[in-house]
Amino acid sequence: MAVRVSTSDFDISAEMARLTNADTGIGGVALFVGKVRDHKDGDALTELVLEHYPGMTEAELERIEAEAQRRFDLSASLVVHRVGSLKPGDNIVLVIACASHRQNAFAAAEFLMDYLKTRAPFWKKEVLASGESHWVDARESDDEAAAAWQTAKR
Amino acid sequence: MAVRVSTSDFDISAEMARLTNADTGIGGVALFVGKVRDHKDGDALTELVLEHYPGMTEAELERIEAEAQRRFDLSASLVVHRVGSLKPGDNIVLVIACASHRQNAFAAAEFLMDYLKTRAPFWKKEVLASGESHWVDARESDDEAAAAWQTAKR
Amino acid sequence: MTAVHDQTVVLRYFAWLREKTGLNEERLALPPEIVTVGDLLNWQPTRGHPFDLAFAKPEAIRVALDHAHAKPGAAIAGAREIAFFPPVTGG
Amino acid sequence: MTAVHDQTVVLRYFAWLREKTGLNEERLALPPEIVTVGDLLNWQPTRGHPFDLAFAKPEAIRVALDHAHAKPGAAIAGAREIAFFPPVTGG
Repeated sequence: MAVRVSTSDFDISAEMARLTNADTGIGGVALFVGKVRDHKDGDALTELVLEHYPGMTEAELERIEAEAQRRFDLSASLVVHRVGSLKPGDNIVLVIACASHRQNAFAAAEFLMDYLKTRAPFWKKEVLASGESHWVDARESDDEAAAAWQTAKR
Repeated sequence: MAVRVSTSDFDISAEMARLTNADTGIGGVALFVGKVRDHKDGDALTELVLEHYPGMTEAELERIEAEAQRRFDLSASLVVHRVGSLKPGDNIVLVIACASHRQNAFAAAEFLMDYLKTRAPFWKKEVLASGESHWVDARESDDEAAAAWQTAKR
Repeated sequence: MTAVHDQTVVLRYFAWLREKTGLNEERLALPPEIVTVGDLLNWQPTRGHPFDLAFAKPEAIRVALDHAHAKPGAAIAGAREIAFFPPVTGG
Repeated sequence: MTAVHDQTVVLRYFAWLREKTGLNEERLALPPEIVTVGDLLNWQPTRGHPFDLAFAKPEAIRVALDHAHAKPGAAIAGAREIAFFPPVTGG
């Protein structure tokens, strides 16, 4: 169980090996990588600036990860989130969930992303090719995805 | 879109980079890695032998991948499945699904795994520490997971 | 379908069917009365040892016609390669 | 709660709240009548420029007490660091 905030990129193979090497009871590993897209609606995006709240970010990610561990009986998990200036194609976030079986691994990775999107204190500012820049609005669909876990069976 | 059957291991970072480098419209990448577990019920497992049906395997994986592409509007995808003699902790299968948004990426990766488990012609033989070996029985829960997609909304 | 045609096919066996039959594959001409996959599954155990044992439970056996899954009702006419195997367990 | 205590806190601002207030953080003693997060959100715009503009829509602003999300009804007593920010957009 680990969380990390970083200005530099992550190596997915190395991160996964670190989580799984010690535990051959792991049968399924679900991973998610969020990436910077090159457009926002019609406009070309040239930069994505990620701000966060040091201290609270780590505390909140640890709470989210502990809840995933409790719900899905994870063998290991990791959340890495980048901050600072990113370009189209750059990685933003990595989530890894390791469990005995694939169903729990998949569910935990989705849960981690849904909660991270609605609770972890990160904010995105988009810089467009036109020179205009703006803070990204929160999406209602993300709130709904996170809320759905509160009524889920487990 | 690609499928591959291989006796050797895969490099997750390299495989993902190959899929995403050319397309900065990709916002979400869901990955799944299936691994050899070190036990079967109470018994220690020492080897897992994977047999397949060359020719049909590739044809079936391509059908499964095309169906995932159709349902989830994927930007790119990959299925790699190992065959031959594997040890506890070894990787068995890698699935990668790339889409604009995370929901489709996650759903496609789960779909690919559920269908692969019930339709792709692979068979596992487990060798236990006791020396006993046996062909693994198909799990009803896997059939049910695959069948659920047939009544799903999309 | 034209009247008479030679149903020469390659039969392939995997996993415990390969082990129980002792065969990876065989080439043979099927009797003309075999029309469906189900007919074929019922015919196999009538071939005697080791097919009687390998095909003792035909409902536990899956069949593919030319690399595609086929149900017991499927017609085998035209198939060149027919495979027999237990339910798959990959992933 | 004992009768009189000094509500000296650090207030922190993020994203467009940081830009609109022109502040990363400030240290100040809150008026004693401020009891809840909601009280605080209603008090901010009364401080005049630039807080009137930054807090013009308090319902669009989220608050954390000592690194934990807090709803408008939550009591602020005892909090040492209070943060204001828009709904989060990471991931």
